[in-house]
Parts: sequence; C-alpha cells; structure tokens
Amino acid sequence: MDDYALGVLTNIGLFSFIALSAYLLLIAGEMSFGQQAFFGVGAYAGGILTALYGWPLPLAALAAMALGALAQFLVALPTLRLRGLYFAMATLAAAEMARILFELLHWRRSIDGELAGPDGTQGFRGIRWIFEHGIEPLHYLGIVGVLLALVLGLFVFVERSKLGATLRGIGQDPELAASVGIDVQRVKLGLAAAAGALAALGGVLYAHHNTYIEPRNFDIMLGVHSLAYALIGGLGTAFGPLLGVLLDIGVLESTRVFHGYRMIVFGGLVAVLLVFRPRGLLDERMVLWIRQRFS
Amino acid sequence: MLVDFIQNTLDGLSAGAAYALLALGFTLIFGVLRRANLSFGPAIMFGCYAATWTHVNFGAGLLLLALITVGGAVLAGAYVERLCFAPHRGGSAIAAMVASFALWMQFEELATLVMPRHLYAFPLLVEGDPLALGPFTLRVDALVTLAVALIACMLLAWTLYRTRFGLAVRALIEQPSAAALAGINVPWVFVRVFALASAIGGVAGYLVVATHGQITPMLGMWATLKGLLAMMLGGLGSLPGAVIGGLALGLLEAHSQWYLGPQMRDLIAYLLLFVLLAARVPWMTTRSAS
Amino acid sequence: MSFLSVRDVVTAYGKIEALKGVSLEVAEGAITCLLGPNGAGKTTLMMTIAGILKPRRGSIRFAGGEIAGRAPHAIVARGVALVPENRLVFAAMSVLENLQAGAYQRRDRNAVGGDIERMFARFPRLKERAAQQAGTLSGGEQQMLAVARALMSRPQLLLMDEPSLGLAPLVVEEIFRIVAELHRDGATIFLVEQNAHMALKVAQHFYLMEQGKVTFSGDPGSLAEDEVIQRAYLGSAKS
Amino acid sequence: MDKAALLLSLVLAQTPQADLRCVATGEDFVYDCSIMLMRGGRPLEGADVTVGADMPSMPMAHSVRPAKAIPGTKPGEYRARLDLEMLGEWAIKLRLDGPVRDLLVLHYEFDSKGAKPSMGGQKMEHKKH
Repeated sequence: MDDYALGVLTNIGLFSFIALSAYLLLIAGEMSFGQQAFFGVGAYAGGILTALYGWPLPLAALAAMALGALAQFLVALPTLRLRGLYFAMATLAAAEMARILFELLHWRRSIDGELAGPDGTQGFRGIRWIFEHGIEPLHYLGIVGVLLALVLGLFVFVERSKLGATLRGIGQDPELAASVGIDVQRVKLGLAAAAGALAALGGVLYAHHNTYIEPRNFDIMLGVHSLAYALIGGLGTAFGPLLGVLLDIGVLESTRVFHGYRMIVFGGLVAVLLVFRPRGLLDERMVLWIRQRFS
Repeated sequence: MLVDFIQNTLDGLSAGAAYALLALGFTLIFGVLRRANLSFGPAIMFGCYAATWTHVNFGAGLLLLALITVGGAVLAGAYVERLCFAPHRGGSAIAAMVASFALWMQFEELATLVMPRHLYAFPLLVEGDPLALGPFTLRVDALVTLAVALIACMLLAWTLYRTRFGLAVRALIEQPSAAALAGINVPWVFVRVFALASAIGGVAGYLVVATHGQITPMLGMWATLKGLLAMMLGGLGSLPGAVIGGLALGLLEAHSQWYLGPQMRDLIAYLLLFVLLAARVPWMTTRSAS
Repeated sequence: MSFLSVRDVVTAYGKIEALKGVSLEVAEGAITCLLGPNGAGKTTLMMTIAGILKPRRGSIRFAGGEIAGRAPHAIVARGVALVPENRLVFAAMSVLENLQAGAYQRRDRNAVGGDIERMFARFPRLKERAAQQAGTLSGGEQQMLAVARALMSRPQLLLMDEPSLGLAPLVVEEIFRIVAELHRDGATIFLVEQNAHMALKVAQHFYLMEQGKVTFSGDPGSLAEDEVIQRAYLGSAKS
Repeated sequence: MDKAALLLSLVLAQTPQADLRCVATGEDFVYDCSIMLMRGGRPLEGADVTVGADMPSMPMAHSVRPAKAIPGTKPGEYRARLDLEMLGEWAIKLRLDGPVRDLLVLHYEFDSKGAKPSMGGQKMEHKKH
C-alpha cells in the first residue's frame, strides 16, 4: 500500500471519530454545529502534552479525552434546555470562541534548543511523537483502526442495550421520555461528555498524524462536514457516519474521477439523496430490513 | 475619547446596516420556513462572483454590476429553495439544513473553478478620500450603505405591511396552517419569499464587496455567519428584531475592535450570543425553532 | 341532495390510522353536526376535508368535484372554508388584517370592503376592535374573528371545528346563535362539537364518530339525547 | 530571544528545516518545485522525500496526491512536480524517510507564477476595516 492510500485511510478513520460524535448527539435529537471545537481541544491538549512535556501518546490521549469531555459538558450545562436551531447556534458560538482562543494561545517552551508549542495564528508545529518513536504510517493506521473498531463496538453494544433505546426515545420525543421517568437532562449531559471525549480522541490522533495544527483547522467547515457525514450515512446505526465519511473521502476524494469538481458532484448528490432519504442511507428502516434479512 | 466613541459608532452603524440587511433576508426565510438556510451567504457570494466575472471580462458599470449581483443571488436562492427546502416542507429540519450546506459546497467550488484566484478586485462604490467633518471622517461608501439599507428597509416594510403578498407572508410567519386555510398558496409564497430574501442579501453583498473593493470565496461563510449572528441577537423570526440585531452587532464589533482588537471583536460577539442563549432571554427563545 | 360527500376516507399519522374508512354526507343549506369523544378523529376529518392532511385512501367530493388530496388553497378556491380548532387567529395582526387575509383569494376589492362592513355589522365587537391586535381579544371575540375570517372567502360550505372550545357558557350560546343565524341566511355548515346538547339544538342531521369510524347517523330526536350525549362523550364501548 | 540566538537555534536544530521554491509550468495549477533540506546547519542528503498538499481549512478532506521528489543538482536539493486543485494558500507537507523520518508542514501562497511563503496560519479575513 502506498503512502497516499495510507493517508486517505487514516483520514477516513480520523474523520469518523468526529462524525460519530455528531451522530451521538443527533440520535438524541440534538444538532451540534460545534463538534470541531472538541476535536480541536483534543488536538491541542494532546499535542502540548507529548511535544512540550514529553508525555507518552496513550496517556496524553486519555488526558485529552478527559478534557474534551469536560469542555463539552461545561458547554452543555447551560445550553441543553435549548432546542433545534437555538442549541445549534449556542454550540457554534462556543466553537467559534474556542477557535479564537486557539488563536490567542501562545504556549511556547524551549525543547532541545528550539521553541516549540502553540503560537497563536502561526499554528503549532512539531507534534512529532510518532516519528520520535519510530511508528510507521501503516502502524499508525492500525492504531487508528483498532481504536475506531473499539468505539464502534461500544456503540453497537450501547445501541442494543436499554440505554440505546432511551437515547432514541429522547431523540424522538423528549417530553414522552421525561414522562416515563427518564431524567432527560442528566442523560443528555452524559451524552455531551461522551461526544466531547470522542471528538477529542479524533483530534489528538489527527494532531499526531499531521504533526502540525492551526486554529482554522477547527472552523465551522469541519463541524458541518461531520454533521453531514452522519446524516447522509444514516441515523439508523453507528456504521452510518462511517459510510458517510467513506463515500466522500474514500470514494470521491481518492478516486479523483471528479478532480476539481468533487464538491459540486458531492454537494448535488447529498442534496438529492436527502430528498429521498432524509435520515440517510442507513436509516432506521434500512437497518431493520438488513437485520431481518441476515438474522 | 468621545471623538473615538462617536467615530466608532458611525462606523459601526454603517457595518451594522449591511448586517441588518443580511439578518432581514435570513429572518424572512426562517420566519416562513422555520428552517435555517446555510446557503444564504453562499448564494449571495454566487451573485457577487457573477458580477465580478462580468466586470473582469466585460468591464461593466456599477449599476449593472449591482443588478447582476442581485439577479445572481435570486437565481441561486431559487435553486436552493427547489433542491433543499421545497422537498422537506413539513419534513426534517436537519435534512433541509444539511442539504443547504451541501449546496454551499457547490457554490464555493463553482466560484473557485470559474475564478481560481483567491482574491479578485471589485470596483469600488466610491473612489477618493473620505469626507472630513470636524474631527470625524465620513466614508462616502458607508453613507451610501446606510442610505441604501434604509431605503431597502422602507421598501420591505411597505411590501410587508401594504401589499397582498406582505399580508400572506406575515400570516404565514404567524400561523402556517391558518394561512393555508385562508386560501394562501403556501408553496408559491415560499418561492417568492426566497427570491425576496436573496435579493435583499444580494444588495447587502454588493454593498459589502463594493465598499471593500475585493472578493474572496470566504464571502459566503462570512455572510452566513454574520446573518445568523445578527438574526439570533435580534430574536429569531422577528423582522424589526433583525434590524436591531444587525445594528447592535455592527456597533458591538466597531467598539470592541477599537478597544480590544479584531480577535476580541469576534470573541465578544460570540460570547454575547452564547450568554444570551444560555440565559434564555425572553426575546430570543420565545419562538419555536424547528 | 348531497353537497359534500365523504367516501371511505383513511387518514394516517405514520402507521396509526386516525380515520379508518369514514363515509358521510352533508346536505346543502343544512347544519350537519359531527359528535364524538376526544380522539375519535373528528379534527383529523376536518383537516383532511380542508386539505391540510392528505388522505391515504378514499374520495371527498364537493359540489360534484373531487377535492381529496388537493392543496388547501385550491379547496378554498372551490368554496370550502374551515374555522380551525383553537381558532388560530393571526395574533400579531390587526382584526381588520385578519379579515383581509380571509379574503386573500378574492380580487374584487370593493366587494371585499362591503363584506368587511357586513362582518362588522354582524359582529359589532370586532368593529370596535378593528385596529387592535387579534391576540389581545378575548376567547369569544377570537372565535368570532375566526368565523368572520372564514366567511370572508364567501364559502359555499363552512366547516367549524369545536367553536365552543374553552368558552364561557354565555359566549357559547352567542356562538350558537350566530351559527343558527348563518344557517337562516342560507349557509351550509358542517360542525364538529363536543357540546352535544347545543349542537343537537341547531343541527338538522348528525353523525356519531368513535375511534376513526362513523358509528351512528340520524336526525336529532332519532336517538334519545342522553344516549347521544353518553356516546359522544364516552364512546359506546364503555356504555 | 534576540535574532542571533534564534539563528543559532536554527543552525543547531536537529529537526530538519526546509525551504521551497515553485514555478508554474503553464499548465493549470501545476508547479515545478525545488526543495532545500537542511539539518543541523548542513544540507540533508539522501532523504526519501514525498511532497503532498492540504487545504488549510479542510486538511482531512482536501488533499493532493503526494508526489515523490527526486534529488536535484545541489546538495540537499530535491525536485518534485505538484498538481494542485486551485490557487491560494496550501499547506505543503514534506514527508521524509531514509536517514531522517519526519513530516514538515509549510504554508505557501500559490499564484499564477509560482509560490511564496505565507505566514502560516494567518486567517484570511474577508473584511478589513
């Protein structure tokens, strides 16, 4: 496998984490325009810990996830009672604030005689942990793949459990869910923290894959793309967001059939697809049909 | 100090006038559809690029460029309505919004395909030095922006409060099913509202690019974000609120930029929105959003 | 003769059928009344006739033409107007503008002006509040406004969905006086009511609906009133 | 930190430093690029260099198929042909294998003639007051 294919596959994996975090909120009925912020929090936190303080990547990733969970929990606390566009706008406002804070973040330390660390709009260079530890691109893809498989396994497990039914119940009718004794706010807060951790995991892996991050990596484009991937892939199963990422990056971007026209083709396809399947390709009905077919 | 304050207020009002127009366009669409149209700004960008293309290839005059901008924005708006909103009427709000995002991607790529340079010059609305008025400088293009925005608001008010179409729009904003029962052809009103909103947005877009003398594909995202922000600040779905929200955003930005710099300017605008939403101030969260 | 004819109409919300094959007739110039307990599907039927909901199956013929599944504005153009449940007046618009909205499809400006005057004559309290926002009116006044707004399209058939809902007894009597008056002036009215007692007083014919089906049809007096009331409130299953 | 110290740190740095020069070929968005690699103040030779490019605002979704660079005439020089999708700012990614393994990210602004360094990460403001 050549470097390019490895890069594309790794990007698909990285994007899947943030698409899954958008999906997690969508099935509970909340639309976030701000998942890019927690992806960014993970990227910056992980990068600072490995590049400036010499933490090993696994430990840094755990810390970054905890920080991402905390960040989204804190954003969710005052905004979870908002519905629809109000919630979306509140998350967008939070994410744009985060991006501007990244622009203001100067955290420079001298490492081996060189200044390293986040330098505002100049970005954060030299997150080189995987190079310093001799991890080959193929190995890194393996790491991303295994982590993604673990996350997907967790999703499948949760969706088949009572908690999964509760989440979908809240998404369909929060009043009804509350009336049968579900503490909707508490469940949603937990969900927000999980979504934040997931996005942060994607972010920390991205930062180390790319060695370089900068504030505008984490603007609204990333957030809305992840929302779009979750929706076109389908809201019926956690494999939906993965399918969405695969369709865009895996098929359209990498085959380069539509070199230079890709977004025109992709944009049109998405709009037309949503006319016929407003909850995506793998929506609840499709998932049910597949289950009946193959069980 | 006082001079700075007044100067900033003047600058803020003219920027706010453009924001107010963007917010009005957004609010018209949101009011009747209860859907946010993420492609609102990109449709305006499409109109501006159509004008830039004409300017680069044929060197058309200011008035013609304005007409092309508005015409292009209306055309793009109609395309968005047909593909993203007409099919999802009464259906999924999220699907409609994501579909409008998908078309945003199309507009951006189309712009960079036809005009690959990142930045193009756009003919200035007014050449020459700003007017000096005692200690204050008044930019002529800022005055033009204010005047055009004022006229546009008056025309819109007249349309909404004095015409049959306006009656239908207001009825639809308030009680969609009662409006249908009163015999209003709802889908047709939607199409016309989209055209009207895009035209207002086109006017705003033209004023902005002709004031700054340049255009980039970022205009689409910029217009969508500023329009959304001003609309939310003024209270979702209220037309007078949109004007107030736009002016308030302009003033807030002008003052915070002067005292705190450009990054803080954006930070403060988003912080204010976040705090107001979290506090659920009554004028912002009374209307049901999707 | 039958003016409105509903045949085997099925309307569903997702998988749940709210109307399971409803058939009924409304005669020209008469008041026909539809009674039934909450959740029987009465409002669903009204919304289906008015075109807000699309029937899954069945036919709705009005004055000889098929209207099932047509857009609401097209049905208004045929001469059917609905006074919706909960009135749904345009609260931020003035009383006068509400009336103008009711005449939206009419191009005869002078005649519309004349009709507004006639509405003000029939509902003097609306005239007093012509410039006031409709949202500031009392419940009874809003109901009158909703009726007047529907009449502004000069309908041949007036559908009324629970006009007495949430109103004080004296106001309910006034509303029914107006219904009787409209009938005397030649209007055809199809009325959904919870207040069976009042409805049976004005109606020439009535239907009972339970769980999405018509279960009884007759003239007032063909069934003992307390039996009708019993079934209209509670349904026959429980009696 | 004063200028001399900064210079010293660059000379002593063990992480590779890169400089890029690109000339438009005449074909749309295709550039011939020459890369100078330095390490510890000396030309870095014998590296296996792959050149890719990302769009700064969507690094995971818009990237260009990387090209292998071939050694140039001068020590530390490598040459590659880049096929971009549009003009404007690109984050150029140099992947090094061989004696040194690393990934360097540089920001360049591409126009119809060639490329010049852009101060990486500067936000392209649509509006200037």
